[in-house]
Amino acid sequence: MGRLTYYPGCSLRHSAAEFDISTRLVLHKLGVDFVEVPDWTCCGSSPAHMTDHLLAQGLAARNLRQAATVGDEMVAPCPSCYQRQKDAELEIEEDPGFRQTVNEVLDLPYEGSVRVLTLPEVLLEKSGVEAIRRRVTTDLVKLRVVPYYGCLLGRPSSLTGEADEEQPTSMDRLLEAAGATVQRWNYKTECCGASVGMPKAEIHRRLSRKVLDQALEAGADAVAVACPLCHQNLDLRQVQINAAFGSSYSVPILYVTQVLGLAFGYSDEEMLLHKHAVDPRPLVAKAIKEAVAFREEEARLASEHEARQKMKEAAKQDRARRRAGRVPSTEEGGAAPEEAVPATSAHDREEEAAG
Amino acid sequence: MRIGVFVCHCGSNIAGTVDCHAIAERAAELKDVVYTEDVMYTCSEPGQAGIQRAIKEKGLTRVVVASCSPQMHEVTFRRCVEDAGLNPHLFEMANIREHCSWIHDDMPRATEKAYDIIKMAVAKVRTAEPLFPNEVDVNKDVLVIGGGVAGIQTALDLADAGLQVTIVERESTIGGTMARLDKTFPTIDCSACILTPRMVDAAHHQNIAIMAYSEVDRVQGYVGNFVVDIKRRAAMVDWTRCIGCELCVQKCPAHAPDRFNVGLAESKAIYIPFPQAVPKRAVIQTEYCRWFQQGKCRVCSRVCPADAIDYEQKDTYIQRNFGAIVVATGMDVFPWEEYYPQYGGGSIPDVISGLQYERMLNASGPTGGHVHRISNHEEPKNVVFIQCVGSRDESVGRPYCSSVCCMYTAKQAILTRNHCGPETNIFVFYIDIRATGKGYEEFIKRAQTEFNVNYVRGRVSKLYEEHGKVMVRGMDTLLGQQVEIPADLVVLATGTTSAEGAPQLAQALNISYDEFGFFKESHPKLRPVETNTAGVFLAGACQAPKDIPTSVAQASGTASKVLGLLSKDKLKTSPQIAVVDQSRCVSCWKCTDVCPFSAPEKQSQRDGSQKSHIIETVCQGCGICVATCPVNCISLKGFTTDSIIDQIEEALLA
Amino acid sequence: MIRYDSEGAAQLRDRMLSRVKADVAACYQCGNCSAGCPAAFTFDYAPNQIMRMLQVGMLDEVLASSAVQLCVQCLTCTSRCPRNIDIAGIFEDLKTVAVAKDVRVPEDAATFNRVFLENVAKYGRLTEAMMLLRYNLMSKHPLNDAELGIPMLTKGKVEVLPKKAAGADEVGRIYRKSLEKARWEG
Amino acid sequence: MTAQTETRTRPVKVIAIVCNWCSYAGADGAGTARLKQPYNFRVLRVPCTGRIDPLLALKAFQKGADGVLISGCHPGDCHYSEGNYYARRKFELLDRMLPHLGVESQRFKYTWVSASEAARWQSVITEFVGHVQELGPREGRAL
Repeated sequence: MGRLTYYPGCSLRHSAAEFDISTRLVLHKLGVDFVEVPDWTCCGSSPAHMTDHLLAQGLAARNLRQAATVGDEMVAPCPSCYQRQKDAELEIEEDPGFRQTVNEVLDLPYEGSVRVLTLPEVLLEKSGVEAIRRRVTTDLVKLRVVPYYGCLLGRPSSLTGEADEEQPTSMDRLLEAAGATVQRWNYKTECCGASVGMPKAEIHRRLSRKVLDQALEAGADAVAVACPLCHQNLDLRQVQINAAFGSSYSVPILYVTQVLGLAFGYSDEEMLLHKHAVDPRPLVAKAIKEAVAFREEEARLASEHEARQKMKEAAKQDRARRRAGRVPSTEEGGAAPEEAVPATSAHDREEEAAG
Repeated sequence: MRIGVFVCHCGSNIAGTVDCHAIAERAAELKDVVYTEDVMYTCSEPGQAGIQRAIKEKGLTRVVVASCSPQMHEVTFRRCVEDAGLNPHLFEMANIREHCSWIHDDMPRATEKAYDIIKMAVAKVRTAEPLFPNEVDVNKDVLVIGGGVAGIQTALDLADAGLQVTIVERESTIGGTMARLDKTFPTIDCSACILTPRMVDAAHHQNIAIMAYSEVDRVQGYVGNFVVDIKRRAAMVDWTRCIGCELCVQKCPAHAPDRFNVGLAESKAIYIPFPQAVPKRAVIQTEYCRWFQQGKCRVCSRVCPADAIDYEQKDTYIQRNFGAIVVATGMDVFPWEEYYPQYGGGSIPDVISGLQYERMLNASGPTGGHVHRISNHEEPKNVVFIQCVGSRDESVGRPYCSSVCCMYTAKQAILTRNHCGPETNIFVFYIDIRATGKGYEEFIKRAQTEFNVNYVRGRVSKLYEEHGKVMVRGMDTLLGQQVEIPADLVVLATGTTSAEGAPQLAQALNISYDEFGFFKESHPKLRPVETNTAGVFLAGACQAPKDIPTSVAQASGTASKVLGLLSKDKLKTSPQIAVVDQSRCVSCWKCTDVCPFSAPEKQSQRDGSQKSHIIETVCQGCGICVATCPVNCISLKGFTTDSIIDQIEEALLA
Repeated sequence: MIRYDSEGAAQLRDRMLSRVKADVAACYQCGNCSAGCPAAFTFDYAPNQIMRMLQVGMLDEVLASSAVQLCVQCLTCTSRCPRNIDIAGIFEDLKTVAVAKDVRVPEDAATFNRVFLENVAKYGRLTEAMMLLRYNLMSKHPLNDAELGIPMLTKGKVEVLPKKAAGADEVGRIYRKSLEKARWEG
Repeated sequence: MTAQTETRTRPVKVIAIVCNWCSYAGADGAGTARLKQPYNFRVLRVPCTGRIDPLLALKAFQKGADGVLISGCHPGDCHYSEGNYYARRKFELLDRMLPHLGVESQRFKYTWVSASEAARWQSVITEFVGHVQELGPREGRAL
């Protein structure tokens, strides 16, 4: 027991396969051991919990039960799946009576206590910022991203382990550890329209557009997400947004695990970048190229600076030597406070003298 | 022994759930009880007269009144029986209101419980002994902690009445929050014009000593005889020499955030908060000073014409005696940045607190009274005020109303109109407008009509930057519509919170405070300026958020209470104190170890041995020594072990 | 003009207290929930108005409103409520009430939920393509996501032939048992 | 109903010994706010929890109490500076000793309720009386 189980969920099997693959590769690279939940089924999000409470908890509890056969923790990268299963976990843990009610609709009862975790939680807890930093091989300093948490990665903070609902930081820390340049922005936790986007397209178009707009305003080249639904609304539906508003957004939307994977040296193909509607490959290639040039320039400046410092040091020693030859040492005590008087005061005095 | 029991109906407060008549009749069966009666209102004049009549006519030697909490009327009834010739400690109260009728619905069960409570009181009064108070001399000097407008007012009132007053102020100048305000509502008169003369009066008054940059460190003693240790913080400037010429401030090369201007401007490491400071003395903020941080500079020392700079200065402690203490430590502004990330948490430059805006409006403030955006210094076109930031908000742990924000926002909105002219749009997001003071509602109306301030009913959910503006996403609940305003400047009506360190001060003074750090008055209606510790009084916003008129009114009320206390030359001490049976004392001195007041002393006996003796005027009657004495030779008058056991027995008797 | 239904209001309040641990009586109508709601622009009633309607017992009107159905469950309202009321939780519960009571909810949302859940009940896992197709056919605007379908197909994001997952039969049973229970108890 | 089941189900008797400054005032506040509480407890007022000899609690059990609650000021808030600290030391010892005397330790509780915590008083007393009621009346008072 004690193993971490992995619940991909329906979206990661197909429409968000790149999230699935990149997550598995990144966890593997970081040495985080995991096993897929055997015979997992859909968590029911979101129609189930808006239809019937018991249905929702029953669907989630089945997966918890399946996970309990091989482990005692479960990571669900998709925040919707996470939220459903976490909610069931908590209600079943807190209320033995409810566990019984749920077990009545299951074929086999769930008697375990599996702890459900978010993907950022797993990456930060089981691996950590330092471990990530150590494995970075590709410099992404010129990839300017904004972390987009959406609704469910930050809220409610009691569930997700974020210190603040309005300013979650887990993705920021992961992206910074991967070496990307993280821009500060205002839309970390604003909604993209979620699955209501399907029945009411107007909502997601307007909300997702605003997210893209704010990302660009913040100076980002790409948006990093950790939610298949957010990805679908922002990436796949970017054409719809452009069609509806006559805009011409072309903002690559990357999964946070893809950014980590790229930093770890995985190729575009391995990270399935070609699966995105807005092709991020040109941007990634450009960022990597710029980073190389930037580091070269940085090294050049540093060596120049060092050379200048050396020259200064040499000149100073030279002066000191010459002075030691000429000036008696007693006067040095009087000179020291002079040096301490700041430039402004010295300047004032000069002016007075001039006047 | 002849005990009389009086059961109070308290109108329907008790009689609504307790059958007062029945228990009065039943109480007559209790041992030693010779007279019972149920009365509509025992505390009323006829009620008290009835008790006195019964004492005389029925020859009562002890009295029990079953009514409300002793904290409400114990004093009243003790005086009543005393006037009828009984010792006031041969009286006991049975609390059948707060502890019975008000917390129950079922009459038979509540009645049964009330009867038990009466039985316990009868058992207690049966073992009671007459007690007689001692008298102690009273020190007539008063300590006022906090030199804001409330502290100044109390100090002036007391000093005018002839008492010696010491104001201890934590900052380097008195003046408090009011000194930072630009104008005051609802008159829009200049805050400094009202306050600074009072500050100067306090400074020049022959009966007032101001100890600025000082803190109360420890309080010992009791009413009439407090012993207070005061810490004088090291200012690194010898204030006996400093003349407040500000030359050091001008020449100091090290910059520091200007606390007086709430970070809107920079000040220097050597600091005088504002030109009218009282006392006007410089302080080195060592965390910013080059000499203290880097070991270089000493510019202030060189330029000071009075040779006042003293880098070696240390905190000093002095001890003073006082007869009464007035706490007037005021309030702080709610630290909104920590609690409202949805408003940018302090990262959006054009979102400022109400107090910052106050400084911006002020002609001698950092912008010279010019209203402009922090980000680009342009005059704002859209100014948005958001009320209830840190008030009425349980999600940030502040469920209470800060009581001043509605009015100061209206004032600031009016001043914005004056400063920026008719072109500027002014919006105020509010939930409710609380304008209960004299002339306040009229003031709000003027803001809405005369000054064309657009009041929007609703709260703001989020502030964020977009295209150089601060986007305000709010709700107009009256229209049922979401609204978005591209604002240039957003002013948060930041609420009030208790002053930093308030709980620590309360603990030093042994006074109660609520979960938010506001000090608790003795009774919300009847004893609003007293505390539960005799001789310690409250004035101003340290008790609850208050505006200036209310603070000043309360401060004068407090002064009158202090004068009442100190008009006597001697004070009677409570006779409910501990007493040692020296014949059984084994001289282990455990009592001297545990007593918080050093009341037990070693008293030499004729045989040369030493036994414990409790100094009557020092003992506060807590009884810690009683429970600690290994041979049970100490007893607490009024709360003897026998009387407690008797009560337990009565309560448990079927 | 309306008449207040005090009894209905009390029942509603109790329901929300026991099911969601949220007290609708605590709402003081500041409007913060509405101000921050990303979907409110499509609602017939703003969230704070729904809260008010609950306070006075207007359950039928609430259930018939588009607001309850169009709530995206982003939890912004809950997270910022100054009285710590779980407004999103209330909305979620109201959705289930609407389903249980068979109240006519906007066709789009009802269809979407039904198609989704039936798909899951059949295959155990959601087969997105089948679901989208059926949904768009049933909601009578088959071209709604046409622009979407093409990139999905070309990007290899769709499973063309759905397969039944190993636990599918149990999921079908969970679906039927829960709804049956709800129907009996509702 | 037999006599025996009657004893087992009769309401328990709880003695609450509280300090004058904090918990008594807190209970007063609960009354003023009309916060409903159980019937079967009786309040005894002393100046300070520091005055309460643990033997008084034992005495209460001996005299037939089914539960004893002691409540004073919060740590640091004692009207007499440190009475509640002395009380805490004594009652922690008593707490450990009670089971050896045949009294379940759940029948005794030492807590703090400040003068402003009316609601806390209500929940403390309601929960405590509830727990004692769950245990039922004490039978065969060995103590």
